[in-house]
Amino acid sequence: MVAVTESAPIATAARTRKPGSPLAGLSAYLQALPLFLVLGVFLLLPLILIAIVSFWDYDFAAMYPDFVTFNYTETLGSWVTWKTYLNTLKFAAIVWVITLFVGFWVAYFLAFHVRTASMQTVLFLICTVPFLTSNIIRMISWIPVLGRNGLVNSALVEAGLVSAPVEWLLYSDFAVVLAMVHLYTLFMVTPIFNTLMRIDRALVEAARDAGASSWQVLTNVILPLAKPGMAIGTIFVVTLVMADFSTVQVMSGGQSASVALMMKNQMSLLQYPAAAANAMVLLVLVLIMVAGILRIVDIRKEL
Amino acid sequence: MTKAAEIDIASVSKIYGQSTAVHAISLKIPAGTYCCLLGPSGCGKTSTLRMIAGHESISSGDIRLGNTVVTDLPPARRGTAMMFQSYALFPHLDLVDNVAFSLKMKGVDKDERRQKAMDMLRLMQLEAYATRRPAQLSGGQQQRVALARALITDPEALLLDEPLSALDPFLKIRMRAELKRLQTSLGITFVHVTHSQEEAMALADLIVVMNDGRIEQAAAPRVVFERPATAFVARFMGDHNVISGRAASSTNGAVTLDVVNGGQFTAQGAPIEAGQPVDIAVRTDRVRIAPTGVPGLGFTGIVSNIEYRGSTVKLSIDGAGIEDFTAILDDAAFFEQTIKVGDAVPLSWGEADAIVLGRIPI
Amino acid sequence: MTKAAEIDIASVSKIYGQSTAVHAISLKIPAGTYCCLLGPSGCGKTSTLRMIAGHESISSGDIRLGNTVVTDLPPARRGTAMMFQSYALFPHLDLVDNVAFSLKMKGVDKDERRQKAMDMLRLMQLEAYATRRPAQLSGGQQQRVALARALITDPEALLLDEPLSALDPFLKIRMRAELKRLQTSLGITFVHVTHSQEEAMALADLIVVMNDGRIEQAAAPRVVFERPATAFVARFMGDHNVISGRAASSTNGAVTLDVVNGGQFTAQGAPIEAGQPVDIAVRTDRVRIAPTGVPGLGFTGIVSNIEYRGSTVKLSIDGAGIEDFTAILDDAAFFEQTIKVGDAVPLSWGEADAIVLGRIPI
Amino acid sequence: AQNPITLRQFGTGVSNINAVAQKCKEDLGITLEMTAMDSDAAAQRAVTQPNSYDIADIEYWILKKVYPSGVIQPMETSKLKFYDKVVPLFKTGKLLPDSVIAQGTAPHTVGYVESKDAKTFTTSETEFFTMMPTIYNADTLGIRPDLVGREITSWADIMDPAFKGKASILNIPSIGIMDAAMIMEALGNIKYADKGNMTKEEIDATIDFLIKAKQDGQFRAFWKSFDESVNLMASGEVVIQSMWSPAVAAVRSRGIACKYQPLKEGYRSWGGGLGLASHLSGAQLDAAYEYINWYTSGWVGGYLNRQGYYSACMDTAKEFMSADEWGYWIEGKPAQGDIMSPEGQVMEKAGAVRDGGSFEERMGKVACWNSVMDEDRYMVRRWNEFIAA
Amino acid sequence: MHREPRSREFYVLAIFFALFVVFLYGPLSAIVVLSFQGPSGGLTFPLNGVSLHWFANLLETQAVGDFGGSFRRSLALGLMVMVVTVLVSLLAGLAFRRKFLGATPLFYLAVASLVVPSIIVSLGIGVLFQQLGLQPAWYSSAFGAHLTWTLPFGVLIMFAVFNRFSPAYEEAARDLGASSWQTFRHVVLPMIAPSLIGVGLFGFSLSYDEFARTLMTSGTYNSLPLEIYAMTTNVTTPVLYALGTVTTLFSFLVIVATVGAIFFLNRRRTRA
Ligand SMILES: Nc1ncnc2c1ncn2[C@@H]1O[C@H](COP(=O)(O)OP(=O)(O)OP(=O)(O)O)[C@@H](O)[C@H]1O
Ligand SMILES: Nc1ncnc2c1ncn2[C@@H]1O[C@H](COP(=O)(O)OP(=O)(O)OP(=O)(O)O)[C@@H](O)[C@H]1O
Ligand SMILES: NCCCCNCCCN
Ligand SMILES: [Mg+2]
Ligand SMILES: [Mg+2]
Repeated sequence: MVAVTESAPIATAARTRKPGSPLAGLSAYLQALPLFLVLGVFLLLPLILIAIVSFWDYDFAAMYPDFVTFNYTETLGSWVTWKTYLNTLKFAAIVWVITLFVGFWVAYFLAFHVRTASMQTVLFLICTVPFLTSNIIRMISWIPVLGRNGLVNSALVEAGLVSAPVEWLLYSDFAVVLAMVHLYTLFMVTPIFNTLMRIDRALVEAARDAGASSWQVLTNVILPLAKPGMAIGTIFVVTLVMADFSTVQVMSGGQSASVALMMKNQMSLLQYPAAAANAMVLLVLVLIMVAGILRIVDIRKEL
Repeated sequence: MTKAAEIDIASVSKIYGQSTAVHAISLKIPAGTYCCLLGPSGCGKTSTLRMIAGHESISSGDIRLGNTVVTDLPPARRGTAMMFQSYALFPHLDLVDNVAFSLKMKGVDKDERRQKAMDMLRLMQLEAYATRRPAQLSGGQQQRVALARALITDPEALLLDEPLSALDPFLKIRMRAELKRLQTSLGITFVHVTHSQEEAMALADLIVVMNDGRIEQAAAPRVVFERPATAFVARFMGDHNVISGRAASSTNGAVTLDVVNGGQFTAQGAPIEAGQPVDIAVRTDRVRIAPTGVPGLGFTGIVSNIEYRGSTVKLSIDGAGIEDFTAILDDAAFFEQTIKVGDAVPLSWGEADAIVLGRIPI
Repeated sequence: MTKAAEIDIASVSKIYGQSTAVHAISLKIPAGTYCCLLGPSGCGKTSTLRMIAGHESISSGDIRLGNTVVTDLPPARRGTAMMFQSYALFPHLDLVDNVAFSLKMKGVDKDERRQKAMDMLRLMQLEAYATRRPAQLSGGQQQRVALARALITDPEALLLDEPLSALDPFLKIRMRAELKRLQTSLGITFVHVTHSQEEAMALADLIVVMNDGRIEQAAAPRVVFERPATAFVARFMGDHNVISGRAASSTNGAVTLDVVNGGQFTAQGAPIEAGQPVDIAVRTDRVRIAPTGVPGLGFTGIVSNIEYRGSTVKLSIDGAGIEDFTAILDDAAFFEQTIKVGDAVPLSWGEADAIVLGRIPI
Repeated sequence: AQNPITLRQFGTGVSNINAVAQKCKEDLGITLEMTAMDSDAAAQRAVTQPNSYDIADIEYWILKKVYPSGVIQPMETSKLKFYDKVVPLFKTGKLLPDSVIAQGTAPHTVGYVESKDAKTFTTSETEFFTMMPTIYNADTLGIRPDLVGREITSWADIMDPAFKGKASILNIPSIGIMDAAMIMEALGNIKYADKGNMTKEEIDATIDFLIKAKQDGQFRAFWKSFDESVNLMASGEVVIQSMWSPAVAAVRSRGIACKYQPLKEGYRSWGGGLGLASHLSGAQLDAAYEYINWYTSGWVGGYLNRQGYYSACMDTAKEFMSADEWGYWIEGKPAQGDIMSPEGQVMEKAGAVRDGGSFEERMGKVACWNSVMDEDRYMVRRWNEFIAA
Repeated sequence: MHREPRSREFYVLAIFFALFVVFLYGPLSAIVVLSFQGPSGGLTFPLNGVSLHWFANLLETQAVGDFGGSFRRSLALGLMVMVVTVLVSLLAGLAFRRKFLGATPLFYLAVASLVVPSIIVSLGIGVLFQQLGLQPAWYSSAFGAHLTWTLPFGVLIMFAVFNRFSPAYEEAARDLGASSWQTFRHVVLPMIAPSLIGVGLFGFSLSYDEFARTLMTSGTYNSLPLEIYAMTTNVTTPVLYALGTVTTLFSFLVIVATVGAIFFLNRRRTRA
């Protein structure tokens, strides 16, 4: 509260700033300082350190300050890295497509087909509840559903649809993707819902008036205008998938790899410089992807 | 672009949940008419227009356009085009694409539709802005784009919901003239929603005054102005004083009424049973500052407000049981005398300037 | 509540980054005046008002209120109160707390400030709504709350930025009268920004017409109307035709001018060197349909548009090198004849109805 | 007893049991704060957050990585009351004097250092013990006898095409590689010079073999934690997999047939112990010794034995077990009465005989230990390739 | 009552939405069902008897781990993160309303904070503390790690809020004699309070369930997600599912209460 007391006076002074009042110029900096300090100490500094460590040497027991590049050459020179990155990107792409599809239609339904604001709120919250429970529990809760003798297989076998349990439901890429979609779809629904709610309903009528079918309204008006929301959702989902290790580990039954899982394995075996090099490569990749998305939408404006 | 359609609205109602926004209105708008729907906020103008356009379902009744009953047709198959209040231009498309939108929906190929859209933009003198987005245009330019977008569908009727309300007064008058010119040259039916009497008067061939979901009067502007059908219309049009009282006697096409705690007035109209409530209207611009010779055609009151209007001056006067009686005087005539707020002045008007108003059954 | 302050604006400019919104304007608004700042969109009205209020820094020049130079004072210490365009009522507070806000800021204790706020609400006939939130009020009621909130600070000057623009026309006229009445009874200085000529005429003691960051004319409404200082003012006020040409000869307080590819006209005014550009103004409501006896006081043109206005009719006429010349005719006079668009009509006006306009140096 | 001292211990859930802390409080008055974590987190915690714990409860193979970083201080054997009772396996690598020392990171190879601050291990017994051993066991294949449908006798059986998509091994590189090595040798694919310290070529051969098996769909999953192995087996996802003895018991306790299958090639073994954090000194250090001495004094040993693990001080543990329990768990005898779990549930009915027989039969047939090899970095890289393949 | 007919699109989408909800809740209901296993039931189907055994067991001390302690830590950490997120985001939101040198880099730093993979942040902070010889703990390093996750959300939300916040309200307050502090306290704060509550709840729930960023930063004691994760590696009983059921039920109740409160407030507002 103290921090607010000190800096709040300037909160509103934007238009009344007078030359010669040094505090006025200072206040924005004071207000921004806590954010900068937190991010500086807990994000910037650690990242710099990781960058440094990625050039250190190590053996099976410890790491040694040095300047070696083999962490990178080993990482980038191995087909495993490439394969893992491809695999991770594959997950990201598939999960992105599915969450975008599902997220869009769910948000679209809520925004355009649910008539009252209170019903919108209720339905949206219904979607939110599962996201407030432990991710780990949510993930492992798939196992009894998808297993060889799980709910789905029992039902399928009992219904006579298959003669033997379907094996690929669990411990497979399918399972990984399913769990990720389960975990991350809300991150797509929320921003898309927000942008859809801001679309002027008159635009839809104008389009109908111009002879657009429902489908044409969707493709020519709503989709283009929903782009900012989809972009923000994409940032969330893509970065979450790129950084995921536990879902891949658990749902693939250890049969599949992701970049973060590879990093985590290296970390578990105390190979920090290798993990750091991996981290830098992953970081650069993710930042490039996000920068690409940010070129398409100016999120500062679209918020 | 010369086809026009009559619009026939038969006992149309609009019910939202529990409340009725439009009460079984009936109205015929002849082909090629410039029709203005006029009325205070919430009276059902937009609802009516949107039912014609097909953006709102019709709760009961039927609407016919030309020879087709359009009650259940989707907007695009009605032969109408709508211009939205805030224009509803597509923010993600440039002007050409905005205007070409309906052609694209129809599957017209790209070159052809861009060609046609450019022609339309040229007509609206907007070709220089063809590649701009709507946000980069002024209000007046946006309006012309909205018009272009509506007209490219070659409609039989153009429906406009407060097309001028977002413009500044300067521009409003210019755009008004442009609208009228356009309607005359296209010859199609225009239905234009407004809550400005001035706008309706300036534009309309047919003014439809609505109140509380009902039509109070539908007539030519001159009729609405000179012979307002009801007290509401007279008051709403703003150029009449409405005096309410009870009929005292009726003779010779003239009715005499008593104002509670006030004077007695005479007005032209059909006989009314004594004791019945009656409203009369007195044209504000026919009131003179002069003692009346004929009783019932004037009174003396206290000036409560003076508003300068340029070529005229508006006086508000209280007296004879009437509050806020308005007299519009020519500026020259007014400034010849020296009238101040608080002065007592004699007012009078001619026999033909006071008429009896009707009441609509509810 | 009777103190009022003169507002003295001396060479005040407002510069936003690279662009100058207000160009060194000077203006004295006498104490107790109802002053309207009038002008087209973007001309600098709001910037000027906000500099007076203290919500915008003054780039150069000084502003004095009464005897105090307020240039560097914060808003609350200037003795002004501001009413915002969309009212800016605090949505989280009920009416009493909205109105009592400034007292609370001053540390007035709860009972006393609620008492005073209730008095103020009573004055505005809003006491019944005291516990409502602003969102639960109509536009007109909100406006009165905003007024109450501003007036409770007991200001020497009340500053209003387009206070009526959000209201429907019906309400606009009522609230206009209320504002005027209030100003008269309080006796304090009002500075009211509008872009409606009608509003300014109706309300102001002093109209300040601005254009492009400069003052074109500051005078009483009648002067602005009858003797517009510049072509811009004449055009903007809308009741004059402006005819531009080059001076041919000057005699006897009358100037004769030639219109390019058109006729020759005469107007009252100081002599002007032959060949110099000159603008004259002809009052639209003084134009008659009749051949002129005196050369230079009329022409014959083609009717391009007819707009019905109730008690008057507006004709647009092209001819003699002039486009869109306007004539306002009395309805009775108009309907006696049968004039249609496309007809050629002779127009004429009196000697006193045409005046030479000035030009402001830029 | 009232003791103001608090000791913070971390480790995997295998041995970070609340009952131990409770009993410790009762017996010593020392407050033991235990944090259980998965094995990956435990390794990282040990090295990167040395101040966050007082007692490290870790495995010997990870100690090989942890100790050189200086976060663990050697303990003086003289202060360890039951040092003499420690099973010789931890001192010499031999259970019995004539046993062959198994390959891999055998506990005794990382058990001793020369001095208080030595960073390297010695090969023979000294007065400085890196960790006090507490828990160990021999792992083998677990099977679902009802579902495998045939006799299982060799590590090679896990590769039987009949079990395609129903087999599993561990996904902790240092452990999984040893499973793989056992399988490779059993299949006769290779003869390692020292499978606990493979050459790059041997690593390549092993991983390539695993990759091929994986791509052929032999494996259903790779497990990393106790529960996963239990669930895989109990749900029938897998019918044959590398398994721990208590995990087999956990499956059985649900009424599902599961066998801890002794194999002719022998077992893959592991061991864990308690290490002292470097920062410990003074009263804290004394308390830590006191705690470790209490830990090895028998009560905990009995508890661990009863779970199906083995205590490092068998003699002390024996005093805390009934004759029947001792007979069943350690001597491989048929149970006289019902065998109860430490929590008091019936684990085995009277008459049951423990799979794999007695302690000596099991621990006497250890073929290798979980290992950290010289080529650890290379091996881990290749292991990642296997997982990614 | 006059009802508008629904389009076919509505029904198709309503079914899609319903399926989505089933998808969301399906596995959760599986663990809810499984949490009612009999005493000898396992983590997978089929059910082995029906009982409340595992709920009772949840209240007892487990063989390993400490639900209670880790729950209290996560609760405390969540609350700390909540408070700091609200304060720091609010201040940053206020700062970003004006131009200042470095505003854009700081904004993108916040965005970066959102997109940098959690495990990297965790590793970085872990290594940082190690190199500095600092003691990591849930209330220091993990706290900071969580803030790098919650602050970007907070800042983005405040950005959105102030994008739509009309300065006219503040000017009106200043005009009425309010000091800057009074303007903030009596006008800005109450008006943005709902958003601040939103930021707070968001911060809390993000922190409360954060796993990856706590992994290398939690110090001696586990947070609840770490504890649950550790438990999953050792506990093979449905007590885990009982925990899942209870936490789901808990958040469901919180949401129902919130919705109820919103309805109640709306009703009162419209009646007033
Ligand atoms: N979607 C709706 N649901 C419920 N009531 C509605 C809806 N739309 C309009 N109404 C109500 O119907 C009545 C008529 O509304 P309508 O919009 O037609 O009025 P209007 O004459 O266009 O008013 P304005 O001049 O304010 O635009 C109003 O009382 C309005 O509140
Ligand atoms: N904060 C600002 N920064 C930059 N330019 C501004 C700013 N505010 C106003 N301007 C510019 O200054 C000029 C005058 O603006 P101002 O708002 O005073 O006009 P106005 O007469 O009130 O117009 P309107 O009738 O549209 O309200 C305009 O060109 C406007 O674009
Ligand atoms: N399991 C984490 C829950 C946190 C809430 N997430 C909501 C995300 C919406 N963008
Ligand atoms: Mg409307
Ligand atoms: Mg303005």
